[in-house]
This record gives sequence, C-alpha cells and structure tokens, in this order.
Amino acid sequence: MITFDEVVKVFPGGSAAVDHLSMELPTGKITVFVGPSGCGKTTSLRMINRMITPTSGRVLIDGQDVTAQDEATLRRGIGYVIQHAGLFPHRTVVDNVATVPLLLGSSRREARRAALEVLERVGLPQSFADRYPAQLSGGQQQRVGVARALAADPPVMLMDEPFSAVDPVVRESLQREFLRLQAELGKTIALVTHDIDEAIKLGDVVAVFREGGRLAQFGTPRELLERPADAFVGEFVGRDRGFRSLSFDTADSVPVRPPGDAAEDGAELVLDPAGRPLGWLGPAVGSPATPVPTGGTFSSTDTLRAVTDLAISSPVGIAVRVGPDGAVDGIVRHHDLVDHLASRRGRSGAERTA
Amino acid sequence: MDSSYLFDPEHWDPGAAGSIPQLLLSHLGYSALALLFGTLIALPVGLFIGHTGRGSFLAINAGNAGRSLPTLGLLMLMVTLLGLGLTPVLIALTVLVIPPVLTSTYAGMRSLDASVVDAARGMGMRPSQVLLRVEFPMALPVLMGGFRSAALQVIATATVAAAVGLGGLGRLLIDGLALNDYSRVLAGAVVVAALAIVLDLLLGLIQRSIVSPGLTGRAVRTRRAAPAP
Amino acid sequence: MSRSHSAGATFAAVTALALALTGCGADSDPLDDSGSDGGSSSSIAIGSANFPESELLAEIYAQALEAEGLEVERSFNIGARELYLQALQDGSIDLLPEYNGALLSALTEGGAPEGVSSPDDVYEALQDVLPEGTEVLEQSDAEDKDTLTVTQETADEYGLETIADLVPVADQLVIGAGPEWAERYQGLPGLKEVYGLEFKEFRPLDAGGPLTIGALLDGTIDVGNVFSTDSAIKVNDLVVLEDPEELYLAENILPLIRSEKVDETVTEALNAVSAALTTENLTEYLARIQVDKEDTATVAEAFLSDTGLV
Amino acid sequence: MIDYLQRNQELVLEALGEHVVLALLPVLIGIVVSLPLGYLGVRFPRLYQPMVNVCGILYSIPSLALFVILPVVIGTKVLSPVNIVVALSIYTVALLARTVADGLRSVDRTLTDAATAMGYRRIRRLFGVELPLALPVVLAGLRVATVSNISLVSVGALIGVGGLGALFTRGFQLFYAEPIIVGVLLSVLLAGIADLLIVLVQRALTPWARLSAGRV
Repeated sequence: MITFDEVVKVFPGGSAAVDHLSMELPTGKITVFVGPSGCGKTTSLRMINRMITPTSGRVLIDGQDVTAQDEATLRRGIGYVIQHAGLFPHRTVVDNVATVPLLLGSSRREARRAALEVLERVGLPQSFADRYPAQLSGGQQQRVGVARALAADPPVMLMDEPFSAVDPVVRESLQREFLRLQAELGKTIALVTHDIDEAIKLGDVVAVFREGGRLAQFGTPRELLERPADAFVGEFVGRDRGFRSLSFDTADSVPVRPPGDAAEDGAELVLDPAGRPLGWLGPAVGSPATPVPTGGTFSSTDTLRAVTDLAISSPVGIAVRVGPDGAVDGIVRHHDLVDHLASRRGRSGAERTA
Repeated sequence: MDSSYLFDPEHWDPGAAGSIPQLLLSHLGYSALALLFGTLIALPVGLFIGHTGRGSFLAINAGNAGRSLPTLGLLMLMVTLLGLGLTPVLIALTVLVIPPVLTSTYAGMRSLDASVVDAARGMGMRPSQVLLRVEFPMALPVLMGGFRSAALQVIATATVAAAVGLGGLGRLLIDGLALNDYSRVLAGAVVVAALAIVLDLLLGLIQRSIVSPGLTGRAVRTRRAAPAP
Repeated sequence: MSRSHSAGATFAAVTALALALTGCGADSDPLDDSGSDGGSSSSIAIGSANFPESELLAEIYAQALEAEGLEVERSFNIGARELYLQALQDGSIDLLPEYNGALLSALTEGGAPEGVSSPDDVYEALQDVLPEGTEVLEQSDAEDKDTLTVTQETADEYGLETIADLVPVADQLVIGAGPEWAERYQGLPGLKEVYGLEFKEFRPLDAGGPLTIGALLDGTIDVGNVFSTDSAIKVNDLVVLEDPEELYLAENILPLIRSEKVDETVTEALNAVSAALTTENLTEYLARIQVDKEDTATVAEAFLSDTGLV
Repeated sequence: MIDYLQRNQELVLEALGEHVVLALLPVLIGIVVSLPLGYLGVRFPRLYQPMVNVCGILYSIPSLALFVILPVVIGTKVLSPVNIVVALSIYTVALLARTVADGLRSVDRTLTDAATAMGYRRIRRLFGVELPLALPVVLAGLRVATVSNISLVSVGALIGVGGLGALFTRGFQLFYAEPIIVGVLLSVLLAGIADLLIVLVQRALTPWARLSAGRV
C-alpha cells in the first residue's frame, strides 16, 4: 500500500503543484492518476520514488516513509516506465532490461537471464535481445520499457503516460497486454495518464486531479462514471459517461426473447444450416432479395455496452445473441433494452441511498 | 609576471616604428586580407556544394584536413619557394581560412529545412533566387560561426608572419624571444588574445545585425517578454 | 560476451596502444630531461644557436664526444644567445659552441672592455665574466665574425669600404639583422656608440640567415648582419665592410661548457676539435651544408674523419 | 624528396617520434583534465559560461607565446619539452572541456531521469549513461583537438623543440624546400592517421549512433 499523507509540493517561485494530497493506493491494484495537464499528477507520481521531494507531508510505502531509505536503493525497488520508454540508445535491448538487476548486484549472466525471461513475458521474441532501441518500433520500445521496469520483479511500479506515444491500434494492444500481465503479476501500480478512457479501462482505482494539485475524486471507475463528485469531474469524465458506464455490467441479465419474436417488428432472422445468423429480411429492412447483415452478435459474457451498441446500430433495432458454438440462441429488442436500463438505473440509485 | 613592456606608454606611441599600435595595424591587415581571400574562395565553393550536393565529401573533410596543415611549415615552404614578402604569409593564412568557412557554409546549407527550399521553388523562385533569398540567409548563422572561428584562428596564427621577417604582433613574440625579454612576449600574448576577443565580440554584433531575428529566436523571446494584452 | 563489454575492451586496447605510442622512441623521450638535471647523469646535453654553422659545430662536438664513448643529447636550434645562455645556466644544456668576442660582449655591461681586441685578450677577459659554474675550453683559430655586409651595387653607389663610410649615408639606409640587434651592444647600440651610426630603419630578421640574405638581395634592406664564414658572401658577390674601430672583436670559436661536465676525456676531445678547426675549413664544410644541402651530421662526420680526429 | 628521406632517415624518424609524443601526450592529459572540468560545467550550470569564456581566451593565446611564457609561469626550463606538452594540453583542455560539457548537456534529460528513477547514483549514471551518450560529441571534439595539436607542435621548432617543425626551420635556414615538404607531408599524414584512428574507435565504441541517425 502506498500512502499519501497531507503531501504538499510547492516549486520554487511557483504556486502549489500538489496541495494537501491524502490517499491510499491499494496493494496489488492499478491506481490511475488522471487529470488535465499541470494538475500535479506526475509530480505526485514522482514523489513516490523521491524523484521529487515533498515540501511537506509524507509518502509511505507499506507504512514506511520513502525518505527513510537511501534514494537509489528505494528506486531500485520500484519499477519505472515513461512515455517514449526512455530506453538507453547505447545499450542493446537485453542490456537495457538487465539494468536494474545489475544495479542490484546481480552477476552479468544472471541479469541477462532475468532480462531474457522478462522479455519473453512481455511478448518480445529472443531475436530482439541483441538489437538496439533505434531498431525497434515505438510499440516494441514501449514493451521493452515495461520489461525493463519488471526485470528486478519490483513490488511497486510507477508508469508515467506509458502508452501515450504510440498510435491508437498499438496502444490498444499494449493496454490489453498490460492488463493480462497485471492479472499474472499483481503489482502495486501507479499510472499517470491524461486520457480518461485509458484511466477507466486500466484503473482498479482512479484518482482524478484538478488544477492546483488538488484531488477531485478518488474511487473506482464505476463510481467516477456514475457518481462524479462534482461538476469538474463530471465534465472531465465526459458527456457519454452514462453510456460508457454500461461497460461495468455484463449482458447476462438482459431479457432475451426467442428469435421468432422479431416478426413483431416486421423482421425475420435468416439462419444458415448450422444456426448461425445470415441477416435480416422483411418490411423492416425494405424487403430486399438477399438478407441484410446483422452487423454483429453478442454472447452473455459481453458487456451491456456492447449489447446496447448492437441494438442501436442494428438495421432493425434488434441485437442478436449467440451461444458458444456461434448459433443464434435469442434476440434483444431495443424496447426491452431501454426498459432494462431504466430498471438498472433504479437499482443503482437504491444502492447509492443505502 | 612582468608586464612593464605592455604598460610602457612609449610602446603605445602610434608614430613610433614597431610600436604596439603599428604592429596591431599590420596584424589586422594580414588577418583581414587572409580572411577576405579565404572567404572569396571558400564561400562560393561552399554555396555551390551545399546547393547542389555535389562534392560534399570535399566539404565535410576540408575542415580537418585544413587543420592538419602546419601553418609554420606551409609559410616557410612558401617563403623558400616564392621568396620574402607578404605573398607567402597571405597564402599560408588564406589556406587556414578556407576550411572552416567552406565547411560551415556547406553545413549551413545542409542544415536547412528541405521543405522551406521546396516551398521557395514551388512559389516559382529561380535557382539563383532560392540560393540568395532563401538558402543563404538561412545558412547565415552557421556560416557566421565558421567565419568567426576562422577569424580567431587567423588572429592567433598571423603571429608567425614575424618568424619570416614581417611585422604584426608576432614581432613582440619573436623579438621578445630573441632578446630573452619575457615582458615583451607577454605583451604580445595579451594583445593578441585581447584582439581575438574584441574581434569575436564585434563579429557577434555583426552576426546579430545581419541574421534575421526569425532564425535566432530573438523575435520569439521579445514577443514572449512583452506583457500580455 | 556483451556488446558494451567488448566496446570497453576496444577502448582499453586503444588506450594501451596510445600509451605504447607515446612510450616509443624511448631514447629520445622528450620528457626525460633528467640527463641534464644538475649533472646527475653522465650524459652531456649539447645545444646550438639557430643558425647552420652553430649546429654544425655542435654536431662536430657531439660526434667527437661520442667517439670517446660518451653519451650526448642534442638540443639544437635553440635560438639567439640571450636564450641559449639561459638554457645553459638553468642546466637544460651543458655545452655549446661559442664565439669568444660575442660572448664577452654579451656578458659585459656596455660591451667589451676597452683595449681588448686580440683573440688572446678576449679569451683572457672572458675568464672574469663567465657565468658561475661554466668555463670555456681552448679556443680554435677558426673565426666567424659578425659583419656589416652590403651588395656590390650598394657599395658602388655609396662608395662603401668600411663601416665608417656608412656614417654620412646611414640615414637613407635600412639595416637588417636578428631581432636581438636592437639591444645587443654588438648590434645597434655599439654601432651608434663606436661609429655614431644611426640608420633610417632597423628591420628585425634573423641572425645572418636566409631572411637577412634574402632581404639584402631583394633590396628590402641595404645593410645586413652576415657571418663572415657564410657562403652566401661568395655566392652572391657581397661586400663585407671593414671594421676599423674593432667593434666586432675577435670571434674565435670555443666550447662553452658547464664545469661539472668537464673531465679529461671531454677536455681532450674538444680541444682536439678546436685545434683542427680553421676559418678556411669551417667555411668549406659549412658551404657543403648551405650550398650543397648536405646533412649536418654527414658533414660533421666528414670533418672529423678528414681531419683525422675520428 | 625520396632522396632527402633516404639520406636523413634517422633524423626524420627521430623528429617524427618526438612529434608523435609531443602532440599525443597532451591529448591524453587533455582528456583526463577535461572530463571532470566538463562535468563540473554541467553539474553546476553557473560555471558553464565562465568556463566557456576562459576556454575561449586560452585558445586565443598564440602558441608561440604560450611556449615561451610557460617556463616563467610554471618554473620549467626554457628548452624543456614540458613547456610544449603543457601548452598543448592547455589548448586541448580549452577545446575539450567545453565539448565534454556540451556533449553531456546534449544527453536527453528523460534518459538521465529514467536512469535516476531506476536507482542509478550520480557517478555510476555519469559513467554508465551520460558519458557513453555524450561520446559522439566528445570524440568529434577530440578529433579537432588531436589534429590541431599535431599541426601546432611544429611551432615549437622556433624555440628548439618542435618534432617535425625542426625540418621546417632547418629547410628554411638553408632555403631548401625538401625538408620542409617532407615535414609538412609527414605532419599531415600523421594527423590523418590519428583522425582515422579516432573515427575507428568511435565506430567501435558507439555502434548505436549510426542506427539512431536513421531514426526519425
């Protein structure tokens, strides 16, 4: 657990960068610091490994003040990942990753073995080990950056905008990879981003910062989306937060009807011999000669957001559910979905008052 | 250290033969001529190579090759081959000027943003217009850097003229040496170093006035310094 | 093996190579001047002034001493007398060829004492003024005087035969010599005191070297300080002005040496050289260097073998 | 010229050997002195500008003057080669100290920051990260210093210690071009070889630098 206790940081000649910050980052979880630029989130992150010293207040890791330790020793026990990865251009990939084990006194051979293992873990082939960073793509460099932070197996990791320098497609895959790794490793992670979507996607807990280095809200992504603490957080989280909060429920509670009920809407679902959907026919789609594609299907493990999206984008306003074998096992009409969402809202309102 | 020679007013009488002002003047004369000839040779060549990209190997290596020529040897060789007088000194010093000016002209031209040159051509400028109105002004900061270092080098090196019987501030060094008069040698060293510093400051001012503020960042700074409306 | 490790190895190898390079040529290691440090070593450091004759004489001394099995170091081309005398006194060099009259003038305030002019007078007078810790060995018959020299045309134009003839025309003439002439007694101050000569201009050039000869020939200067043994006099048909007032004393060549280096072997070897040297043979061998561009060491070797010294 | 070389082989080789030592020893001394100086200029940014100015002044002192004045300042003997070595070391430092500082300053802040965050202490970071990354800049400066030193040594011939410069004064006194040509050519050749060696060292020490040149 990482504890911020009334932490204040005032830079020389400037206003407060961090203003009486108190929070606890849970062990084994990802805590995301998010907020507009200049709100003190990076400053707060860098106070954890003493890259910045607080003006007042304390930062504790597992109850121990970070200032109690020698700073270099402290930092060797904390993984650090930054934007653009910050790889050493003069060292090969494997030597980059072996950096901290070597600092910790491992032999060269051990450090390199550890490095090769962790490279494999982040999904980089052995053949990359002897390349120089300049020979890698941005996404690959970022993976090496993560590998370098993990090499000495630190319990705590700090990540400063780790995925913001790569293009959206690569970012998506890096984020997925990162969550998979975290599920395996269970590190205590503090991650800074300015991207609220990334915060909601990656964070177990999110700390929203506001200008002047004050904490606006500290809670789970769901709490943030459904119950923003104030107008600032609501604005920051965005207007479609209601829709995005649907990601937190799965589709298994949605009322499903048999496929034949589509006739009520003037549509007929055409199936192939294996029972997989081919498309829609009937007056609802203008009675074409060939079936109009459904535009996608969902299964009961998908999110409520996915179902809603399907229903809205379907040519007939109906989402199609399939079983594990891909055969259609039911449909969701959008009227039914709206009713379901309304009743869900009532439930979460009750939870709030409870 | 004895600085009596330097501060003896007798040695500063501009009318007296061999006085410091006279030596200073001839020193400046040799240096200025060498800089003029060197630049007249190196600048067009550098612009041509930079503009066309042909012969870049020459321009890149001219710097170190030029530095490796021992000026004293070159000078003595020229005197041996051509006889006494100003010509051998000017040749040796001009050879000293060419490499830094050539290399920096080339480097200045190469450092240009290709898209700007492209835009200039796209707007319909002729090659000569591109060279004189776009490339040259933009290359000026780097070029001036090379010219300044050439000037410093020439000022310090023009002292060898005295080794072959000519004047200039080297006279103080050579005569001081022959007479075992350290005070005189010191005076020579101080005046040469001071001359180099003053000249560099002067060239710095000239550079400020001829290089567009848009290239130096001064414009940006002034704007930022102005209070917000 | 890792890349950075092998890079480190390369660096180490290069450093080692550089050190090896700087260590090579150990016998001429320029940083090892211990040989001349207060006579702690048996090696004798021989210096010379910066003109060919001085270098030739120094080389002859060097080879003569080497023939006796002594170790010598050569530190030639030092510069003018003012500079090399300091080098002798601070122990940088132990021995060099000198000219008795010029040395006497240099060591005596206001020029050589009155009435001293013959070689023996000069030698005698020299004993009283030599810097502490130095001495001169026997002097040779060979003489190389400072002279005032003009071209044949100048001599004809102004009717010049002696230095005294310069007096009425000096204010139209430019004189050239080594820079040290500006202050040395045997330079301009002596010319003014003894002959009342004041030239139009003094051009600092070199001590009877190529600058002076060149300037004399191309008319940059009218009167030049040339050494009497210089082959250029003969080659260019120059006129040496006589010195009736004997401003330029006897200039017999002799070895000036730090006393601590003097022993029987050294004395015998150098005295033998002095005995063999004459103005004629010196001029002849010097011409082999100046005119035929022979190497100094070769000419010195030839001198020693021709005179039967080695 | 070949003829001259054959007749004077020993003399020329000796001059060459002396030239190498007189030129390269100052380079080694210069490296050793400028590294800490350059580092100080970066570690204490207030020192940087004064350091650059002092270096500029030192560099504008004519070499001959420095050769002659040094004995008075440091108490060496007039003819001591130490004077040449010290003078050239001063020039080397004047050039390299600034280069080292500029090289270290050119290192991307995020990299030094990343190193600190991984737990590097200052000195280890300097040798492990900053210096290697500054190497291309530093070696470029070293090339300039080495080549200039090799050409400057010959000025020492005016006071009797000048390696190949002795061939210049000798040829000059006799009005004889051959030794001067030999001296100039050997000096240029020596500079060329030294320059090439440094380039080779640079290629061996900084394999990554060539890669990043192609990086956008």
